[in-house]
Amino acid sequence: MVAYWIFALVSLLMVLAALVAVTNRNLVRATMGLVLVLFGNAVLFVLLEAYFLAVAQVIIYIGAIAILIVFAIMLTRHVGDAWGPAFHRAWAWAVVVAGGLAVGLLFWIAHWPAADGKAKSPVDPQYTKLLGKALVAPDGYVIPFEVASALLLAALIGAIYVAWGGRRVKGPYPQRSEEKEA
Amino acid sequence: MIPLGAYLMVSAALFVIGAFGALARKSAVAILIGLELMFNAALLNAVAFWRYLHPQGFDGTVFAIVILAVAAAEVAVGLALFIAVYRRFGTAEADEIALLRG
Amino acid sequence: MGAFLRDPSVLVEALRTLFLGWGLSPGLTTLLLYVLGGLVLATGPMLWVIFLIWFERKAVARFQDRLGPNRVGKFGLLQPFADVLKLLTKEDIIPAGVDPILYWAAPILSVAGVLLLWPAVPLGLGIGGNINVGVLYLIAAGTVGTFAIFLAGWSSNNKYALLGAMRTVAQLVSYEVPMVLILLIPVLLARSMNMQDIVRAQDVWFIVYVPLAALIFLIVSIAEIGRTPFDLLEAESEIIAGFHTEYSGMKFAMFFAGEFLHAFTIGILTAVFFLGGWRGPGAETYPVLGILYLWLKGFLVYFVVVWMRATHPRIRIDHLLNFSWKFLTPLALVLLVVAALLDKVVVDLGTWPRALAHLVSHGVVLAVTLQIVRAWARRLPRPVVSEPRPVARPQPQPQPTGTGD
Amino acid sequence: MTNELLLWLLPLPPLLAFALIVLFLNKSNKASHTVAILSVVLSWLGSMVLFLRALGIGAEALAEHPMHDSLVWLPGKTSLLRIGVYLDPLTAVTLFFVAWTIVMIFVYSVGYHNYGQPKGDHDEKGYPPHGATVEEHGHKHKVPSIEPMYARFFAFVSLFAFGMYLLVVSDNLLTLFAGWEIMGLCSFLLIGFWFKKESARAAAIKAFMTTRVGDVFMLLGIAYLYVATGSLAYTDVFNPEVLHQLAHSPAPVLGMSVAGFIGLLLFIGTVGKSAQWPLHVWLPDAMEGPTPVSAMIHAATMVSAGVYLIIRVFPLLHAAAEVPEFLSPMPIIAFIGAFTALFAATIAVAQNDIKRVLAYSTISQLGYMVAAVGIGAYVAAAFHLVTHAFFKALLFLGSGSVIHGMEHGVLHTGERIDPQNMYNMGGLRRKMPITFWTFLIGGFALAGFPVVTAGFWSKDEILGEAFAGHHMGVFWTLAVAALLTAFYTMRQITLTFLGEPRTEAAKHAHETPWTMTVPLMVLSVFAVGYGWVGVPKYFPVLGGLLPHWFQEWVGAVFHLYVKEEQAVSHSLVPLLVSILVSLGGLALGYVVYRGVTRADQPDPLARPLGPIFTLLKNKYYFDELYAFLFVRPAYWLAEVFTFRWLDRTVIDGILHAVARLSWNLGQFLRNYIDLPLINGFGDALGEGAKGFGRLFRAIQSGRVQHYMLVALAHVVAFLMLVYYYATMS
Repeated sequence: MVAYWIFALVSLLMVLAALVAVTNRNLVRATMGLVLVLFGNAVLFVLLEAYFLAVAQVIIYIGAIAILIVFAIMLTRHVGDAWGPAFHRAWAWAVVVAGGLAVGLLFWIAHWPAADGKAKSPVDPQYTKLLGKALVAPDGYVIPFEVASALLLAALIGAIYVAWGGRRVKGPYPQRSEEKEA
Repeated sequence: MIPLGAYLMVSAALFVIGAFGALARKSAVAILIGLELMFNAALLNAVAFWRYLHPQGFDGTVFAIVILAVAAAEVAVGLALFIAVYRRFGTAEADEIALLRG
Repeated sequence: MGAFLRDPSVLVEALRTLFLGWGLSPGLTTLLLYVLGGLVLATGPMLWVIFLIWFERKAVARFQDRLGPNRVGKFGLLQPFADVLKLLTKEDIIPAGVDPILYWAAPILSVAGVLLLWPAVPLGLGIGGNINVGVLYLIAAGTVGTFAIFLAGWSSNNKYALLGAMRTVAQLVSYEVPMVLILLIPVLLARSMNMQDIVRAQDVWFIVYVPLAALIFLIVSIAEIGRTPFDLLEAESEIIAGFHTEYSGMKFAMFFAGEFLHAFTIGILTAVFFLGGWRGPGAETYPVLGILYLWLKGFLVYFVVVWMRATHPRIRIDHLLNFSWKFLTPLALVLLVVAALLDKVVVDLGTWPRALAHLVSHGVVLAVTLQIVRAWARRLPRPVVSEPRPVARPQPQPQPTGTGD
Repeated sequence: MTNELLLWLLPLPPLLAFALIVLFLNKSNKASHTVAILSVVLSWLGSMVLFLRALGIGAEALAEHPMHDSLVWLPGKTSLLRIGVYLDPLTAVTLFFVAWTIVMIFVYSVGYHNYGQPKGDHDEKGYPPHGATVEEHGHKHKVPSIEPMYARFFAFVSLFAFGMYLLVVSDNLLTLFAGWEIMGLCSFLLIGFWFKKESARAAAIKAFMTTRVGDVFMLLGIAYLYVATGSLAYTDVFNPEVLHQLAHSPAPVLGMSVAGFIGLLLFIGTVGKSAQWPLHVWLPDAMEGPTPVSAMIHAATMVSAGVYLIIRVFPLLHAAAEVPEFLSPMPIIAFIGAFTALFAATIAVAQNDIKRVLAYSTISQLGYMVAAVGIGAYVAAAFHLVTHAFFKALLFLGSGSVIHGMEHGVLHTGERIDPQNMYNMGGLRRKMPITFWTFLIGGFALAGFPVVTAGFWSKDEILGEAFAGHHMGVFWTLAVAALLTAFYTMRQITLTFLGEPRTEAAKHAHETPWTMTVPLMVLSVFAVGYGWVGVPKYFPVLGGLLPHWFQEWVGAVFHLYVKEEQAVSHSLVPLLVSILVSLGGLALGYVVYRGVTRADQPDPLARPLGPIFTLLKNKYYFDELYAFLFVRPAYWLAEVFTFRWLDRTVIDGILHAVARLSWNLGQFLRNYIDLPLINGFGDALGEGAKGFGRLFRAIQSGRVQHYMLVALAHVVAFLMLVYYYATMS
């Protein structure tokens, strides 16, 4: 019973926070909305008995990703300031497409027979340990795991490389070549 | 126990909101935030499916871990691009950056 | 009473029967007990902070050859209460242009971030934290504090606050890396992330196994809480008071209390990871005794922290970051790898040989590190305090050609 | 180390060497080649250990229980896509020759790229080295200079070796394909190694594109196989039950069974990689790369990979051929192989470039192997694959040595001649004795010189199998091709080494350094010796004395699938024919070309009608007889029929006709439709086009979100559609 209430509360909070995250003009506040959603997600993970993932979610998303976003906002002057509209001109189209997506998804979930299913079996209390072993077992998931780490390394190096160089060009746009000639 | 569909609904809501954010926001960072919401929805889905359909296996969890890694990589590269773009153009509004305009 | 000393959980059971007797449902009772436990766990440390503040003021005063608070109450013991009273009655100033929600949320989060660490701490055998992924939880909870500081700085609408917040975030993020790496060493030695297991594995304190790791953990922890010599987040000579420049009254007090509590928590964590936690003579039989031991050990470390605060100057920001990325992180990595490889070999040797092997490995690592640092330091250009400035040198005078006298 | 672990490790050293050279060592030539050679020596060592261990296990046991180990690659719901390593007798012999040739080629490359020579005067990256001026004893002269992209070469070639090892040890078609593609990439990089040469660039692109055609079909075959069986591992797919099922279910096209169709698709991959007609065009052009590359591609690795693949999937082909209701792919394979063998041999006769002759000869020899597979003689094909790898590597490296020697002479004399043209050589046997003798051995092996050379045994076996299986068309085609092979080989040897030097450069040619000659000597040992492990049983006298190892060894692999044919009474006809054509061809070649004495002399075969008179004065009426009886028709076939008529007139004609047609069409359109239209409605049309452009320009807004929006909208629509159909049906 308590779990129901927690779930209902947290998911409501998450949806509201998500709305804040996508609508608030102020980027830092939007990020805070995101953080709330991420945190709510961690709570849902706990409800789903995925404790390891819940903690990993907090560490990686809140501890790393959200901080990174905030940092990027801070590093770029004026970006964090709230001015101008939050959406571009064609935002109505986005509403249409997202709405279509929502209708489709809800329809799908509502008509899916397994959607109101109960869990088949309880989670092994030793699950985290087994997961750790499966992640590095040669016959388990070591290759996806290593690929993920290689991806992270590549992303790290790439990010450093991309963010390192490049000087700011005077004026808002670089001139396009044809315009220069004209 | 909470039905699986409830988690899927939450996840769908997050996904749609995230998609809307990614599609409609002006700022590149806000787009990234939208993408993160979508990632989270996928993550929630993966974990919920794992818990309800196959709790003894590792596929769902490993999938979630991979999503986490991909999200981290995506944000790192995305923000690096964002900073590079900001340096180059002096703005980070996605709809103003249209070098490939036909 | 005796039963309570042997097994503190009888208290919980007694409460449970009491609540059930009132006619509450079992689920609600459990929830109530959780809330109650949380309250106790939150209130206890917060009250303890009051003593800590007095202690620190007193201790620092002694270090600086002063007397410290001595007017209010015996030895000035009631001074913190007076302070709190003063802060409570101050005018609650909210600067213009702040972001109201975040501005208010920041101090709360700051305290919550510290209190969140406590549920994972094993206070005694069977008392306190018993989280399966406890160490990971600690790291996760630590991020909340980072956010609090950042939010405080950003929402204050003040340049200095923002600068302080930026510094803080950079510092905290940097020092989190060696912290996580170092925390993995006790985890590795105990083969568990559960802090209760870590304590239980310390038949010999881990500080004997891995003294360097303990030292690094202490240093990194001090940086994490932003105390001297790493207190750049509130370097008053540069950025006034850093992130809490715009905070006053009770909100400021919360930051203040949070910081002190965090310092003490660091002491507790060091004790848990490296000083055997609640272990001590008789702690297995009377788990309540364990709390006392843990408190003592934590307090000892806290004293060291205070001591450092009183004796070290503040270091420069670039040195701070370099120290983390270029020294602590590689060293922590090396220690982790060495510990992992070595432990694989010596794990079956019995407690003392294993401890000795680790100790020797740390000796070797220390020697090599010092050698490397020495070699590196020799190649540094000597700092030139003042360049010889070009001055109007007297023109070489034509030599007197002996026409005089 | 366990066998499986060793197998896993086998491809890694070259990859590591590649990474090391690319990332760290590329500044140092010495470190680069040391690491590269060390890596392939390590792989070689592993291969030899594995080979010896495999020998210890024995053919039957190894074929029953191959060394096999695999890891999960992608966990899926029903089937696990696994990667793994696999060693059965076929892999073992392939590993053997791959390891040896690769090591030899690596060592050889050090010498070929002039390690230890000074830097060139005006060498630049992307051009072959032009030579350097050094001062010695007071006067200046030119010597070869070191390759400017020395380290890069070793990096590429290491990656290439990695690809080959990966291909050989993989236990499934997917990793095999990965290795296959890595080699494709490397061959592109290496053929275009001197990328500032227009011709090298063109050749690289040509090679890449042509093999791509085959690869696409091969990938289709792999995909089809996966769909049909749910696995790509050899152990799963070549299961008799699976094969039986595949062979008995019809494929949607061509009236083939699924097995046959997949086999055919995979075979098209082989056609591309092994340069079979009609995808052979890239291989001769691939000579633009450095010679070790030619050896690598044309002998040891890449082209062998195609034949290896088709031998590997032989059970599939065989199963398809067994079922009479469906069209069998085997005759197609046999036809293409035999046709290629003859076709390429005829072209080879008319070439003057020393490497080009070898290139066509390679195509022809690969045709032999393919034809052998096509008639079901996979053991013979494998045998010829191995022997050919050895002697063709030897020949290529030998030709490289010759060219190198000639370049030395060219630099010394400053003549402006082509160092690769055989007419500019002559008499090199005295200047380059080691190269000469090893080249002779390789050439004789290629020509199938009876009894002593490896080429004889393998070629003889193919001919014997063709004869025994009553594939008379294949038999005679291959016999004629063998004759031509012997002929052009001898032509090459005669023009290059025999006689007197025909240019100053040839007089000043030099023997090459030990790094180049030692590999030649090692390979020549194999070019002779490897034949002796596979002497057929029925061979008079020797058949009883010498082991019949190879046939038993490789034969054991497909024992399960291929019923051992009852002992056909082997006739001596194919044996006699093969001896005859080889000796005849060799004699012919020598006799025809020993008279070439000047560099500008026309080819004795190409002499137009006029100079016949002058020739008549010559005392070699014998020559003329041969020329008239065999050589001229052969030449005619090569030059006029195949080259001029088939290639130039028919194939090119069609192309030109198409081109002309489209050009004419274009003219017509322009003159009668376009121009009037423009005159009439030009402005309106232009405006209309502009309007349309403006309209559609909005699509390409350059905005990420716009694209995302459109993409997501499509996804949503598509999902709805899918859902609709999924629920309605």
